[in-house]
Amino acid sequence: MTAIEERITTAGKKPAKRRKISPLLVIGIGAVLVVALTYVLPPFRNYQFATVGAYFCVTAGLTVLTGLNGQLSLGHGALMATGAYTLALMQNRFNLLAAGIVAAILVTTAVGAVIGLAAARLRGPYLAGLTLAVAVVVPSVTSTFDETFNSDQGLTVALEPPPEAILMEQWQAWLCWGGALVTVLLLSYLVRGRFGREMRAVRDDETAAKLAGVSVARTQVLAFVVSSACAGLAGALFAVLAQSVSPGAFPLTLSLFLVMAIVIGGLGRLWGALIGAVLLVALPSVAQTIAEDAGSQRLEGNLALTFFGVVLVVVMLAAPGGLASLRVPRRKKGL
Amino acid sequence: MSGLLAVEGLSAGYGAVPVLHEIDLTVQPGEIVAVLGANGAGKTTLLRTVSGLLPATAGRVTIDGVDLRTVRPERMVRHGVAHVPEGRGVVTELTVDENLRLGGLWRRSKPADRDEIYELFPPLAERRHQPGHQLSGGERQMLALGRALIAKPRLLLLDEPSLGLAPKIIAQIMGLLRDLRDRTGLAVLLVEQNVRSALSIADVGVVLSLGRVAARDSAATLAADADLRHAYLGF
Amino acid sequence: MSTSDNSGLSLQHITVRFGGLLALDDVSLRVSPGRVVGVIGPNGAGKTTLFNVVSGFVVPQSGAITLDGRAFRPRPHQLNRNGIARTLQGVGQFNGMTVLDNVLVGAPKRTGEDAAFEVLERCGVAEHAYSYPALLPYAKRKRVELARALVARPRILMLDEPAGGLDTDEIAWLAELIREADMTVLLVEHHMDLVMSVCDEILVLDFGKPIALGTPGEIRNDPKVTDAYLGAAA
Amino acid sequence: GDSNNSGSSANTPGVTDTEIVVGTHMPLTGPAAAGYSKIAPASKAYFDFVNANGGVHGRKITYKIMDDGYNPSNTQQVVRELVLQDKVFAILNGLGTPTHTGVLDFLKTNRVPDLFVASGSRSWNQPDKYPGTFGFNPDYTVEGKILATHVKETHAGKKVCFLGQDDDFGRDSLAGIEKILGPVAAKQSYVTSNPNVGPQMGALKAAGCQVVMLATVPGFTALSIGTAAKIGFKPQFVVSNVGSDPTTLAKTLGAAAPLLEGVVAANYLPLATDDANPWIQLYKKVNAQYNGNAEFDNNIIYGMSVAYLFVQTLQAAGQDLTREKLIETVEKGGFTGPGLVPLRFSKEDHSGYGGQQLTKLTDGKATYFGTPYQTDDKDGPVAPLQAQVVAPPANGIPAAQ
Amino acid sequence: MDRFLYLTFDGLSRGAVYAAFALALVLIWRAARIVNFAQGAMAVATAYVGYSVSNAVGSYWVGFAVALTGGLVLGAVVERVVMRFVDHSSPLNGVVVALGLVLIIHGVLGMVYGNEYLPAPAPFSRDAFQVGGVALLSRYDLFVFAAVGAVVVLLTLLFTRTETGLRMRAAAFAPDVSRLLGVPVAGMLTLGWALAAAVGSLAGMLVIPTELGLHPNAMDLLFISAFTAAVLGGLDSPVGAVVGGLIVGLLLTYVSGYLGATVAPMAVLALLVVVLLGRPGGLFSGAKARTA
Ligand SMILES: Nc1ncnc2c1ncn2[C@@H]1O[C@H](COP(=O)(O)OP(=O)(O)OP(=O)(O)O)[C@@H](O)[C@H]1O
Ligand SMILES: Nc1ncnc2c1ncn2[C@@H]1O[C@H](COP(=O)(O)OP(=O)(O)OP(=O)(O)O)[C@@H](O)[C@H]1O
Ligand SMILES: [Mg+2]
Ligand SMILES: [Mg+2]
Repeated sequence: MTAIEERITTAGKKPAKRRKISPLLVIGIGAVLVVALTYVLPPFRNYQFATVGAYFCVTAGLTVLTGLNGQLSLGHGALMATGAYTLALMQNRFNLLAAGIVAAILVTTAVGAVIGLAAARLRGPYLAGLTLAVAVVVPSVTSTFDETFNSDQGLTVALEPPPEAILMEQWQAWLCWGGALVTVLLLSYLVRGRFGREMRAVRDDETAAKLAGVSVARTQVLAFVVSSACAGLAGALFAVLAQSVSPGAFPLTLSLFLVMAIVIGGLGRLWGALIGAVLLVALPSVAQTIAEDAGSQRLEGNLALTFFGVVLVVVMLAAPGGLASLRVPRRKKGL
Repeated sequence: MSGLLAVEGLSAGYGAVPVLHEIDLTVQPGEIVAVLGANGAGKTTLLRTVSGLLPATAGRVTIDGVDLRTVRPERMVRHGVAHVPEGRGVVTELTVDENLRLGGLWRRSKPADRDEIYELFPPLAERRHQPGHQLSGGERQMLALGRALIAKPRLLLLDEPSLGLAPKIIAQIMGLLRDLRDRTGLAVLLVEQNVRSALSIADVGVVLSLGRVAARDSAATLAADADLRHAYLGF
Repeated sequence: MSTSDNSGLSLQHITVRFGGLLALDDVSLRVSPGRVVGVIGPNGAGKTTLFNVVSGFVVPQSGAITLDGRAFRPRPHQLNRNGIARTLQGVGQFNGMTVLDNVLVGAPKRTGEDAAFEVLERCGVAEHAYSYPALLPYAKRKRVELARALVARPRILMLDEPAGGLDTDEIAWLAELIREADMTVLLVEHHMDLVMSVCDEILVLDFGKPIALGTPGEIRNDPKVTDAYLGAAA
Repeated sequence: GDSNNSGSSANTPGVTDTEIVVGTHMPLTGPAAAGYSKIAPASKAYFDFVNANGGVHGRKITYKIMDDGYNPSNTQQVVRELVLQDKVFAILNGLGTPTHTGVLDFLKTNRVPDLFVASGSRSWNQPDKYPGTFGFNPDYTVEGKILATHVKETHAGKKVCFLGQDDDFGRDSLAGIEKILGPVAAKQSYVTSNPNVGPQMGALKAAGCQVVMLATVPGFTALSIGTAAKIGFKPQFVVSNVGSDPTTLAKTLGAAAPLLEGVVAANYLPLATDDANPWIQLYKKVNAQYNGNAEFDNNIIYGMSVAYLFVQTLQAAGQDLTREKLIETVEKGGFTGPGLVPLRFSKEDHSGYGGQQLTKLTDGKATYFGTPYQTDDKDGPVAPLQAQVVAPPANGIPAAQ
Repeated sequence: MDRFLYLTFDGLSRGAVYAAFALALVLIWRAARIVNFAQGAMAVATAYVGYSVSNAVGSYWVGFAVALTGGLVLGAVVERVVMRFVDHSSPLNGVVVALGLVLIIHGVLGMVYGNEYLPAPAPFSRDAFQVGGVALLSRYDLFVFAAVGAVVVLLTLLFTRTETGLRMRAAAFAPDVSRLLGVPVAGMLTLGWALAAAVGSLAGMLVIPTELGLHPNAMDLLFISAFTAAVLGGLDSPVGAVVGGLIVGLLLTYVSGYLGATVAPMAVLALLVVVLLGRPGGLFSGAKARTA
């Protein structure tokens, strides 16, 4: 053994097994924190907090797809729209929120499976191109079938108001974070187990993965399906949050922002997905506040955009592994 | 110390991990120096540092007296250095022909130069217009070698050229190196696991162990020194 | 050794063409259980392609494969399940995962970490379990690769140039492993010492055609083999 | 006011003794911002003008403009921020049908007055469902009926066709047109995500259309007229108010601006080029003093007219300002101002202006012709009105009542 | 039949500008293995500069030249100042930085020029020649075809015939190896970005007069269509970009013309699915890589 090797690994023959923190514990603590927070936050902050929860569902799913399985999707906004419309239609018909959410997840999962089947054959920019086409098809679908989806104007979502003692925004925060925590719990078990390993194997080397007994296509479709389910849930939660759905709320930029969020947060990590979700809500609002002080009509919105852009570029240059990165040591590709 | 290539007190490593410690080495024109050593001894690191892909942490490398620290890797060919990296480094998306053209670009080589290489490695000739990724392991190795030769270097840095090659081809390549050395004064810094073949053509052998020079002698002496062979070369 | 029963792997009249190139030309081979069979030949002779056929990456234009007497239509990701494990020429590793996870990917369902550690130990890399393959020296990486193949408990192990780039000690270790391994081994290798010392039987390909099949001794003295592959030096 | 009374202004959100905070959502960035981004600053400028002259009942109006980029989910965020965080008294002139539709329920739940929504959708006029929401623009169906009446009278017997945006704007507009003209000879639609109307204009040309009625946003009006010219198709264009601002059109068409000659459109507010109009003189003055002398166009007139109406409402609501009071005041109606047609506010009707007058573009300038018309979005008649010109108050600020 | 002819020519002239922009995407893909999501915003920025100069000088062509030169400069600057420092170990980092650049460019343009549509004159008449009452192509369309044709030919020559083209591709595929072979990798990257941005600017100058006018977001929709076109054709192939562009242009026009404008995006999606399922690397993809 060379001196180098000695330095790389801890001395001793068989390293002690790594203890892993139980996700259940983390989620439990998270749940307590969430509930506590919703009591101290003022209503608008609670609403923003709820929005973070809803975003967290989709970023968590997307980071599994993109970070662990290496598939880039620019179409998750469309999947969210699927969930949102399903919830709206269910809700307006049966007015049963739980059933609506379940239906949203199921329908989006089915749609995701179809896209995933196609996506499993595609790599890199070709996958990006296909999913981008999915993202821009939403308004087209809602206009073409406008009796159902009511075109650009969309649908309003009938909602029973929460019991008197609870504020609407607080209740929304519970709902969204309930969804987010369950999602994350399930995902973290999934990611730790065999499926998680198979996804990463496929990402790192498809040929070697196949030889190790991993069905690449199956893994890719499954990963897409899982992350679609998450997007469907997020979409349903957004419909509840907004009490309305319309194609304009799920534009291509949403899909792009989701990707940005997980990359900036730290690709492939659920913590990164959380950071990303927070940024999705906080950054525009901070940018707007900063820009408001500018006081000129030409500057206002534009300054916010510029600020937003600068933050993205700077973070990406300063923390290429994303904000959650405790960089996985990786040998630079060399000769 | 002088020579075509002179390595003086060279240290290098990856990040905080040092790999090479104060290596001294010279290669004269028309000389083949074999660098031997166990897996992980630092042979590849030595070549990478010499060609500037990896910055040295101490010491210097000169070629014809020019300090290579001042030479960017992409200017290295102009100083007559060609490096066949470990793992071949064939640009797999380009065709065989394009890979060869790439090798000769700096000196505006003619198609005739490529034909010479095709003559040397007939399997390549048949695959001229195939992308690199279709080649077999050995064919890629031939391509990497051919691409280095087409640059007409004065100093050839070879990292395990025998890897994945059939014995017959290895013999042929070793013969070719010897021939080029004799005919054109080519100098070679040859990293090899195939110790016997390497020592059979080398003038000088250098044994690396844990990133240090453990032994240095004429190839013939090394090949004959049983103790040394057992200690460092395992046969 | 009896070869009358039809257990083991058998290739019959395999032909593979890539465009105008005849990569395998009517190759037949029978690998009986427990035997170590070497496949050698000049570069580009079709050795890796033969492996690709058995592992399902390349579909032959004609020919048939049988496994234990039954027709076998190989699919890469089902190879493990059929009791066959294969390593790649060079290394193909999952650089974003720890060595332990690398090995666990290849393990059959419900393999515990302990079993994976056992294999890592057998391959001498247990101490690197929580390191990343890309950080290891080349030789160790090859061992990790072997561990990933062995953890599947294959009946047939296919090794494509396992000795490439290894030093003498490493090769000696490898030879030991192959000899001790209680399984059928198919070995493609250019390192003649290794091939000659571990193989029971050797198939020689040249331009996709089998030109010789025999024991190491027979192969070494076959002028056709010397001419096509070994050269005068050997 | 009496601080013990729950109906007093003392605990009305957004209202203090010295200030009234109102908010709006507008696209300030993105493709939809063109033109529209000028409206809210113009309103704000008018408020600043009023504030500089003592405000309304001693209160200054603070106008919070939030950029939603015409994205409904941003609208959700910013409107909640305005209501829950900034505690605005009312939402004023929120722009866009899809964007504003999404916040109707939220505003209703929180009992926030939702005044003078900037779009011609009929959704704002649902007093039973959304008691706090009021429109401003004449709705698209009303407009369609009026434009169609003009076509029926002046282009009788000609082939009339339609090109509209593929949403409620286009659909409502077409509904109005067909109420008067019956089925049009050919109809086409476009989507904003595909800036090419070649196929549509080609179809209209092939159908032999002599009059083409457009329910288009400004960019697509210009694009349609330009594309028609390109293929040698020269029908009479009759354009919705939404897409007919001559300044914007001329700018977009650039050198091809002469194509606009003769285009018929409709409006209900004074025109930017009508320098003799006292309202225009007032607005220009305010624009110069409080709006950085921004380029004066119909968007600025629109923004200031909204602000004028809002100030009028506040004045009428009186010193003791509450949300209920404000809504009551609007429903009481009776506002007169720059508009050429009356506002129709009542308990049963929350739509805004109920009619329009036709304009024609000549020499790059739009001018009114004929009389204003009034109608409803049902099958009511399209009735000419006596033009009711009201001069602005001398100081430019509506008086307290 | 007249309708079909009319739609065909309309679709071809749309497709030509998609092709022009798709070429820019192909160029940057070949030179840097990145899909530059900022390409549209960069093009629009240079178009603004071009039109400002045109207006100031009074000559369209001076502005045109300035825009293309501006593209070269902007591309080089973006590569030297930003992209070079991006960690490319994950391809998404570059994508995110590009998206950040889009926001910055949109914001800055909005601040400088406002979010209004500004007129963008065309250098040639846009009135179509009529044949038997059917409007076919205008002078301007011919100019577009000629420009796109010239770019394809030049790019194809660059990549297949010149040493620089070979260097650019090698540098993109294998930077370390290329460096050892004497390829100035950094320079090649800069060159690739500069050329791609210039081609993007050209596409911008060509398309903006035919759409709504000059606006910070003017190229957003074009980017989507052009990206689709490039993917359809195969990102590695200039010819593929042109074929892809024309196909997308024709499809959009036929569908809008015969089925209605709303259906068009669904048709594009359907086409992509069909083509990519058959050829996952686009119509003009090379041989599938051997992996084992
Ligand atoms: N990129 C890298 N990052 C970190 N450590 C490295 C890197 N490359 C090599 N090393 C370490 O440096 C030491 C020397 O490696 P090097 O590749 O130079 O050895 P070598 O003599 O060429 O071995 P081999 O015969 O296996 O090719 C090894 O311990 C190796 O693990
Ligand atoms: N996918 C492919 N497409 C085209 N040609 C191929 C393909 N795979 C292999 N070949 C060709 O088939 C021949 C046999 O290749 P193979 O990899 O089997 O050789 P090999 O015997 O393993 O050689 P080596 O010892 O050099 O690894 C080679 O000439 C190679 O170029
Ligand atoms: Mg080495
Ligand atoms: Mg091989």
